[in-house]
Amino acid sequence: MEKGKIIELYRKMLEIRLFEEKVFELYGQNIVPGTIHLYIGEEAIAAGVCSNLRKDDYIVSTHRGHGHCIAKGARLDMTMAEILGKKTGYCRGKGGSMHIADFSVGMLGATAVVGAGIPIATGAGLSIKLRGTDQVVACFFGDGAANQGTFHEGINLAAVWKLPVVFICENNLYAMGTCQSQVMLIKDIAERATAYGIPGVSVNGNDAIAVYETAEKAIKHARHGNGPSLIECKTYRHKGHSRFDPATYRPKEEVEEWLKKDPIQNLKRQLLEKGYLLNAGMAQIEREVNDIIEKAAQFAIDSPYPPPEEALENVYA
Amino acid sequence: MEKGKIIELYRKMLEIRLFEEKVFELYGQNIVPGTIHLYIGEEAIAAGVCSNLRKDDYIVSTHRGHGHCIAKGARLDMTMAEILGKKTGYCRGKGGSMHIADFSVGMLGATAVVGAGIPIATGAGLSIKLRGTDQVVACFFGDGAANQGTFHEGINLAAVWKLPVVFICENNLYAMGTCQSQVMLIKDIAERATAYGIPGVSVNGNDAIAVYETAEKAIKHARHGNGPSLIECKTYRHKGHSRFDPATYRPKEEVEEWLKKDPIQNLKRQLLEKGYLLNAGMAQIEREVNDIIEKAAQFAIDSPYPPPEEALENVYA
Amino acid sequence: MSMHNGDGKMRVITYRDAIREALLEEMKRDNTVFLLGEDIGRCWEGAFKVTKGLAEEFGDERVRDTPISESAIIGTAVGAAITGMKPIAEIMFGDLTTLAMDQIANQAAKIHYMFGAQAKVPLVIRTPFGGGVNIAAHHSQSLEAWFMHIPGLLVAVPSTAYDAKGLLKTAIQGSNPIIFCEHKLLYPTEGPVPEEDYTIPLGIADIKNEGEDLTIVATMFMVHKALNAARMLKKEGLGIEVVDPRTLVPLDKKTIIDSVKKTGRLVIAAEDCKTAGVTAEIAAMVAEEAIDYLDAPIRRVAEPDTPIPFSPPLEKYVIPDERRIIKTIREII
Amino acid sequence: MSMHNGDGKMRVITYRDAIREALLEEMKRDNTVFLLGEDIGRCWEGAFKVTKGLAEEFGDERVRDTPISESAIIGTAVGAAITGMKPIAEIMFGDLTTLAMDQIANQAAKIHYMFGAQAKVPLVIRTPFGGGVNIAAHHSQSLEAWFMHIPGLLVAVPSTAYDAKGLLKTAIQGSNPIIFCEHKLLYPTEGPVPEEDYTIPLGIADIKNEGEDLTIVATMFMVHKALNAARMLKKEGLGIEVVDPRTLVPLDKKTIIDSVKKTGRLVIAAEDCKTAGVTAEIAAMVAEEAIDYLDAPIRRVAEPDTPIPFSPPLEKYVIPDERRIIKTIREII
Ligand SMILES: Cc1ncc(C[n+]2csc(CCOP(=O)(O)OP(=O)(O)O)c2C)c(N)n1
Ligand SMILES: Cc1ncc(C[n+]2csc(CCOP(=O)(O)OP(=O)(O)O)c2C)c(N)n1
Ligand SMILES: [Mg+2]
Ligand SMILES: [Mg+2]
Repeated sequence: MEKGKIIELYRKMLEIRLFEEKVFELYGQNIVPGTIHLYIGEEAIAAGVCSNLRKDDYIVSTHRGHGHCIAKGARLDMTMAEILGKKTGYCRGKGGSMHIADFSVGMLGATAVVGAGIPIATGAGLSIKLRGTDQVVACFFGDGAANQGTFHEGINLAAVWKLPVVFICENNLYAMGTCQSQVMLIKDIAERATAYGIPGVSVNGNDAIAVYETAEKAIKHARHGNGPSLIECKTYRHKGHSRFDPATYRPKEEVEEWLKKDPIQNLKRQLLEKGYLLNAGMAQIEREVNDIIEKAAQFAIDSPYPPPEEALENVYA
Repeated sequence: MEKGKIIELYRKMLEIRLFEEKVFELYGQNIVPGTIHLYIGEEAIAAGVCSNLRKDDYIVSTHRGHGHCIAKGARLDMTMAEILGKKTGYCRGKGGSMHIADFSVGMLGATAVVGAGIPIATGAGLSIKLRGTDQVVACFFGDGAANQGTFHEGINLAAVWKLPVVFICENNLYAMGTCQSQVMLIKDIAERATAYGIPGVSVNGNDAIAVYETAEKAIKHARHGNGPSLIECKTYRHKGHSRFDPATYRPKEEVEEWLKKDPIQNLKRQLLEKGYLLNAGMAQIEREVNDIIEKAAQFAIDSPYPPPEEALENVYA
Repeated sequence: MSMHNGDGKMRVITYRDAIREALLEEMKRDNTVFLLGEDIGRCWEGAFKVTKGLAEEFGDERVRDTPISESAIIGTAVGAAITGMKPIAEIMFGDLTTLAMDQIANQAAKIHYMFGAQAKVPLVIRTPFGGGVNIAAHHSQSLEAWFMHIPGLLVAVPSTAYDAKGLLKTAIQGSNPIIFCEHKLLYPTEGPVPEEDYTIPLGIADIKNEGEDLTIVATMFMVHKALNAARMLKKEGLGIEVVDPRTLVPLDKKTIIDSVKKTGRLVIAAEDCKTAGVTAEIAAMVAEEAIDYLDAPIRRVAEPDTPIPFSPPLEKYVIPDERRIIKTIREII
Repeated sequence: MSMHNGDGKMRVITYRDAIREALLEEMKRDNTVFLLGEDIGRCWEGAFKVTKGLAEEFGDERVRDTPISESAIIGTAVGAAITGMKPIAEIMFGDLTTLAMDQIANQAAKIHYMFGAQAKVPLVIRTPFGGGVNIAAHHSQSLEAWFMHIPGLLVAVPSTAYDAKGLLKTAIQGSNPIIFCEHKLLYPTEGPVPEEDYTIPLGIADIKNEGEDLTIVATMFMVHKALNAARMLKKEGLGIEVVDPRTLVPLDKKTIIDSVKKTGRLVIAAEDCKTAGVTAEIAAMVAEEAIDYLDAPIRRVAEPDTPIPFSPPLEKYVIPDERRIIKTIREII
């Protein structure tokens, strides 16, 4: 990976991190309605994967989707506005955090039903094949989603039809309070690729460059008409599952160990070591990112709620 | 396998074959309502598996379930009566061919929804575990069912909870007109066991002794508390999928090749070669089986239909 | 039977062929239209042979056989629909929509709304409902009411070849997800269908028989039973108006209410289970909006609340027929 | 609030605790009773903390955390139920029953019938419905009407701690599959619950407030809004009778009809989408069986036919409240 790309990757990850920290701060102020699933700790995956994608490529996201949005190029202000339920949000306030989408950058939407996005991604892949373009779909989902019937049906169908879809399992070891070993006997979810006759690979999801390079291969494979693959990214969420979850079900040592593997600190260290960035450059990026996030937050806060009657609009097209 | 057992196995298979031929004959006479899925050609599987089961063990069946019923020890007359929609049938005419059950011998029922029996079998396994008995469940389903979400969810759950369930995929290469290679990239469905961390094995489903021995191992494994396995039995149906299917989608040579592999002729040859049975013994068994099947058919034909108002009974227990 | 408005020629074809023609014409017209489903391709051509010849005509890429994966069939169709295609998904039996309810109700129907109108979901789901062929509880249900209860989804319930073709073409040309309910026993029924191109707008009921004395609102196969009942009662001098809504969402309330205003009596006949079924919504709507025009209680003709039994005399007993319609009419006339 | 008949002491506890007590008591009474569901065990104790402490009390074998496999949760429960156990399955959000509809509607509900009464399916499915907490279209629906439409399934819709405990105990002790609908906003609500053992039979409505002028049949959280409305209107001298059916299947038609006979006016209030919803069936039933006692049109208070939007002002707009109830009452009084 070349220097400029790595720096871009770093900036993207930082954007996600600081965005999520801002969301966290705002919900401390009680202005974020509903629940929230933060992506903190998993930034390398969305950023690493999406850095390989073109604007006309697609992604399909989950309940933990802010990072995917940002990585695919959605605007921070409209994303934040949606999370706050404002009229200026991507979905005019109708979707919120768990149902955010930006079709203008190929972000085909989050779904709050775990695993439901998988066959939808297959369908976007089919659409690409039928239209004869060389787009690619990246489909994100969690370890928990890998036990849904849709995982099986959706990936199998993409395999059989050789569709350009890269299935990315963000294995953060837990689905709410349920750890992976409670709900599957295998260690590497990538092994499930065997069942569909497609390539499967596990990668350190906290190593942005590793994610980038693994995704690069799979995306090329897909773009060249060789069909889908399954990439498992091992990672960890720094916070609880959702808004009020103290995540006490996770052993302290495990948490500490993983906090040390922070993907952003990781990449920062590498950038400094390789001399790609000096401390000053780092600081400047942080300032810039902080700045746009503050602006995004302010935009969201200042935006009006949609008028109530809009609830009745857009049921049908 | 000892001689007596093999002869019993042969008799069971013959029972199934002649029963199904009788069903075929009766529907030629237009007295079998609805549709029918014959088991002809696949007898070695039901018989081979169920010969290992105790009466208090369970099986879960499919739309192609007559063979399973008979192999588990259901009465031929009540089975035939149900298929004809008579009051004397196992389900008093409410279920018919696709929804037949005999709880008195542990036959927990057929379901006409492909794949739906899989988690139900898992549940029977859970029940065994919770009740602390050493029963076992055998769950039959087709190659087509292996692409249902329930296959994935049901087997995974049985694996995680180490339940005493043997999953038996009757791979007859087709699901209606759809051949296996159209809908999955792998050749051996047994490979899917890897995804759940359980043993998986493919066996010649037309070789009754091979099926018996493979099932024996898996059933012991389950009975001793070591959890589920997946057995794929490669087989072929001699007739079309259902009542009116001429099955012209199958290449002639393929059909011919498989007809040569008839599981009953196979076993008969072995019995004769080994001198376990002489031609006279064979003929006698055939006569006996023929006889009980004629009686069963006559019983079914002579039985009355249920009175119409019974349609309103048994909605709730 | 309402007449076609154009002045083109009519031919008599089956409901099955009418549907097939609609598929064929729309696939020709618009190459983003494609079909997917179990055994719809050249090997089987649909469990009810509706897609006969289409794989030959359009190739396996546009007439796609799928694995037995109902959830993935609809999910895949949703994904294709939001990215520029117009999928028509077949679920082999209506009873099996149960396996795809999340994709239908939570994804297909809600995406346009949830995402603030960023995406359209032009998706047609075709599926056969109904009993009468002795295939029992898992292959005989009528579940239209569930789909009426899903905001964002349209529901078509054609009863004739003419309606089937015209409504299906409208559905395919539309921008919304729609469940297109067919009835197993209707496939072989015949009716006049124009040779020329035509469509029928959604939400326009058709008065299949005019009458002054009582209104029957009937759907799907029950329309024909209602017409038979009307014919029989005509001999006694009773004028029964048979209103076929043709689509349940949108529902043509006005035509129904106008008919009730005229006759003062209402029977609603649908084949699904009575409780919380199709007949419930129509009865409730009239009780809310036109109760003052009623001269008698509303009556519903529907299946009793039982699964569909297998045995012919049992099945016959639960599926409402002309006798039950007539008996019900006599209760309030 | 109807009073408990026994003479034991009452305590005030939450709806959540009432449900938990029922689970606890029945698990103690009958060791074939067990729980399964996502995150119901010791790590999380239920998304709404209903199963708090139960894994500690009964162990992980009887309080089983499952993978995120809704279809397998219900299917597994069905398999256990037909082989001697009494499973209580939790589906974390009612919206996700869509993923298990085949197992619920085609297997659990039909097995007893299809197999000619050879097997019983004593299965309780607990799940929370309802909106009001800004978690949008996939976590806020009320789908009770779908379940009413499934023959073979029972449907409970408790609105108070007292009803929840008594009905749940009956459900667990019963022999049929039942969907036990809870409401997210009811969990923290408090009410009197006897200390001693009690059960409430299914199919007996409770008159939560007596009145002479108009009947409101309300369910779940809408019962409380109806009671508020009744209180407000009382100041104007209007007597509003609030009837809570408590179970939708079986439905206590008699109590509803008797109330309508008394008041002559009927409003039905439920939180689900209006079309083909809970209110439709109740309105239709009255229009069929008691129309002559009505002095005014029936009116339904329900959600408009939209998905549940996320943004607070939007969500507030679609979920029916006291103001809408009162406005609707005024339309017919
Ligand atoms: C089908 C379904 N079941 C349950 C839930 C409730 N739920 C929301 S997120 C979640 C855990 C998902 O875990 P995973 O897929 O690993 O993603 P993560 O939250 O760890 O990113 C659950 C159970 C849901 N939304 N959808
Ligand atoms: C879920 C579901 N989808 C579709 C059908 C229609 N159908 C009935 S049998 C069948 C093929 C089943 O194939 P397989 O599982 O291989 O069993 P086989 O018939 O070959 O024994 C299909 C598609 C169904 N009954 N259930
Ligand atoms: Mg996870
Ligand atoms: Mg097969």
